[in-house]
Amino acid sequence: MNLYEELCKDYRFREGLHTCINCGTCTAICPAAEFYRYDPRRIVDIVQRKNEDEIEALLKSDTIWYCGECMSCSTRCPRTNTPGLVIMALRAMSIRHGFFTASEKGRQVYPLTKLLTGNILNYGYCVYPETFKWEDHQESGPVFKWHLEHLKDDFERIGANYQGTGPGVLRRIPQEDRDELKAIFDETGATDQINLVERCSKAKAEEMGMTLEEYGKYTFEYNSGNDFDK
Amino acid sequence: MIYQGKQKIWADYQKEIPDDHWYYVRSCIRQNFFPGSEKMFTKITRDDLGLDMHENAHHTTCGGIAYHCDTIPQETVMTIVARQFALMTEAGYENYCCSCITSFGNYIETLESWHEFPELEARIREHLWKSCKREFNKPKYIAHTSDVIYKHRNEIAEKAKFRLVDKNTGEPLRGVEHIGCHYNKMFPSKGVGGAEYPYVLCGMIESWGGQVIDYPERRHCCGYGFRQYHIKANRGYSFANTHKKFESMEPYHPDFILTNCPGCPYFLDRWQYVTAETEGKTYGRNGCGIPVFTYEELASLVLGYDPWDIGLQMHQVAVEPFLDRIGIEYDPGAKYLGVNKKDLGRPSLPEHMVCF
Amino acid sequence: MKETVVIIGGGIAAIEAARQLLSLGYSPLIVERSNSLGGHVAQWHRLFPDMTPAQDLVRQMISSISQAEICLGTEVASLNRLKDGYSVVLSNGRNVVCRAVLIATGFDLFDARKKEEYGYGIYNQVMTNRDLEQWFNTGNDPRVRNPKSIGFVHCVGSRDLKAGNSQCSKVCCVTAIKQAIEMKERFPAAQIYCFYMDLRLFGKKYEDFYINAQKDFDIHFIRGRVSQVDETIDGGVVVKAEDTLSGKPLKVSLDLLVLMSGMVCNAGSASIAGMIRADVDTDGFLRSKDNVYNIVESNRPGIFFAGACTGTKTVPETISEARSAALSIHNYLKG
Amino acid sequence: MIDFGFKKAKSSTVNLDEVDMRLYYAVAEIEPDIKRCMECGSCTAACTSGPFNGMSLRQVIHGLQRGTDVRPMISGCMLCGKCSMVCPRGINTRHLLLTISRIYSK
Repeated sequence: MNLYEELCKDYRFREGLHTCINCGTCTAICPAAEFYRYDPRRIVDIVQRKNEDEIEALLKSDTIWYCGECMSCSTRCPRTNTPGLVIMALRAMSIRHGFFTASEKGRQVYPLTKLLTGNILNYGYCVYPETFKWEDHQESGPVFKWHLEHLKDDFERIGANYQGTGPGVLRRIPQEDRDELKAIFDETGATDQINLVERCSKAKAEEMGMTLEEYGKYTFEYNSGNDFDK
Repeated sequence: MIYQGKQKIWADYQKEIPDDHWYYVRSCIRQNFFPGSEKMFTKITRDDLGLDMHENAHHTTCGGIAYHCDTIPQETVMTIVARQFALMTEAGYENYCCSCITSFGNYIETLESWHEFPELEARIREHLWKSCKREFNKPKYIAHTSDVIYKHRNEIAEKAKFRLVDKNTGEPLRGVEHIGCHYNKMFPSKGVGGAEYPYVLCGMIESWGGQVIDYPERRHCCGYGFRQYHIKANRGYSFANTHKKFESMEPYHPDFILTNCPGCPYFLDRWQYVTAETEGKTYGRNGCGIPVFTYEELASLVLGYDPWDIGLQMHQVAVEPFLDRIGIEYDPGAKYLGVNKKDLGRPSLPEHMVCF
Repeated sequence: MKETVVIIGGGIAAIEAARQLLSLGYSPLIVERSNSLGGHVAQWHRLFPDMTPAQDLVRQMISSISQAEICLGTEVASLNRLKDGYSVVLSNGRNVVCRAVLIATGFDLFDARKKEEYGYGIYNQVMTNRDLEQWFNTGNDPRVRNPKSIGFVHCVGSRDLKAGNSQCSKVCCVTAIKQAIEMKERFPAAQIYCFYMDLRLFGKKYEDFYINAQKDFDIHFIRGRVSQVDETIDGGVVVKAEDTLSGKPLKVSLDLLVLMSGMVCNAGSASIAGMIRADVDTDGFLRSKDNVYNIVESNRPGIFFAGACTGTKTVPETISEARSAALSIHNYLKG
Repeated sequence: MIDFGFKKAKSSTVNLDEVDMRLYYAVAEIEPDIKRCMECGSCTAACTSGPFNGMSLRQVIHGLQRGTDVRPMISGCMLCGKCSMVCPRGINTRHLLLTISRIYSK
């Protein structure tokens, strides 16, 4: 099976791309097209040309990682395509083939996976106070620094059920429910994907002369400045 | 701007919203950054509106953020969604109501994909059975929590102690609304008012006495972008998008911003702070920012709840000038106190943006 | 006594067919819903490629059918198949029996309000191609106030699956260029932009129009379909498209925006078709017996088509088709 | 000023309100045929140097219309004149390029 055929198996791709007429309504209002060197119309056009070498180059490039998945493109396309869904299918394939470590933006999959799947499996949330570190999030402002320093008291003041039992804001999600999430991860390929991302990233880290931990921090923070037209 | 033209579109996109008996699920981001909003949603719907708003302690994240950061496969997120539906089914509910816009989009996308590809639904049912031994019925109806507040906006207006009016001049306060992209951009007919001129928040502002103002970049994304924010190296994208919106709304001098998405109020609030601290620029009056509210916060304020009970102290942009204009009373000294007036210290003040 | 042929519709297709049927010895009866003849063309100002005044053409055409019977302000209440012809009941109560009926119900201009993102009917400075032609005719439209910058949006409601119309409306490209030139003549200082996907300039001298627009009128063509229009604080609009030839998002502030609304099948055509169970084609227009060889005939005996009820047409195409339909009717009746 | 560890991204949007087209009009004054360009790309397709150094006359003309600096691209032209043979609008492209260079050098 070649790359294009594999792409066609992804439901998001089947919903996301019927036929493109290169009109540019997607790019015109795409937040990423304005602030990155990025043009969703071109990506869709490359894919619909079905050239394997071009698709592989795309999967190894920074380009596919610029989209913010806001799906604004979906509203406007006169051919009912959603370039954002095409991007999601391309990203999934880039990960499956281990191509993501070939680009600066693709390598960020590692810290993202560690953070988000870690939060889901450990806490049952995608975002959780314990892993929202002030030093990584200075933009959250002094008020949030203060909040993070007084989590229990502050949540109690506002009426959250932080780490409590029963329902409510930021309750502790029971172990049995987190076990079910883990079972879902195992059943549906998420666990395999996590392992794959770790394996590929480890190999890349070694190649770059870093430990996996250093690599995680580096990919989280490093910006070469190549995102933009100069 | 021809107001009647918008009214026609609003009339075209009136979605049916059930009266009662909701199964409620929470939002990861809102619980972290706007815990007061979720608390107030259940309180207002149950105590003020008398609705049956059921919450099950066993529900989890829908996985939407991890999915849109491309860290879990589509079948994984769909199976998590299926598990949420199973909990709803077990609790005997059919009307599903979620606090998060990413979730809302995720649920709608899942149901639409299952409709389009029934074999996918069959596979997800199998995954759920194998992993959790659960089965589910699909919800009859999926609403976002802002839909529920929208439906009851006039009832809230009747019970309101305050209106969105300047107490000194009697003029309505000017609000801009910001809709989360996944509320209506993927499936315009699923949102009140459609994708181009959404009415879900406009309706609340109008009903509570304020004036809605439009500005050129109203429809533009706040710039969350999932991986574009969670990765520090990419945050320049997120910042730039919000900044673009503020530059566009600045000449209209809005008094407040109303949002219905989990991330947007955080970004619209915090990127104002970053703009102030990196460029020395503020967009509100007297060196303050423009306060950004969730619809629950605004509903709570007009209903007369204490600003610190609903968690407005967690905003970086100061809300006090807004409260003063309406005439909402508050104790400035109590802002950062804990339960039983416990002293928790206070946040340091930003250098450039005026905060209290 | 001359044989009656009922013509449904009163636009240029109907008028020309009536003229030909008169000369072939028939007694055409025109049934027109509105209170005047000439349809869309009568509301236009000038016609490409020679800038012919539309109203002169329509007047001249109408004067040629003084012998025809014309029922204005009249609709077809029912149309029933008889053994050897049709019974046509008109809204004025009259019942006409004839062997041949010509459907010349034309098109509707796409309702530009449906493209919500363009803000027609919401933003003050957005108008349609028809509004602009009317301004050319009457000089009366508050939106046209010495504009310094004007934009023309091609493909509004055409080639758009979301709007329910996949077809190209054919005439909008050249109409946009014609209108852009006419505006430049009136407002020489204005900067004028056309936003297009493809320029479909297939007709006689259309390409010359395009070259003139570029060279002599300095009209700028931007290859990118307009994605969104917003109203600015000064009451103008800002238009967003992709500058696809550089691959970057593009925006421009304009004092006036003209939407080139396309053609869609007339709602009346569909209802007439329903009365005789004539087919509607996949593009939403009425289905001809054959889209290559036999456009003017339907799948029902004695029912004929002329003009835009079967698809988007230019004025000359419509006129030739009307002649062709008259000849087909003649051959059928003589049969 | 605080360093947050990232910088606000710059907009790449072409804003026609701010585009400086003086150079384009200066060229058009001497070579009015530039206005006839319909950006079909025949010139670029036929270009001898394009495949090696990215030269594209179509992009040069487009760049002039968008107010960007096209000097780096023009320097890739070898003046072979193949483009003038293929232009369907009959533009004397070789002459046009020389004019653009001349105006730049002024």
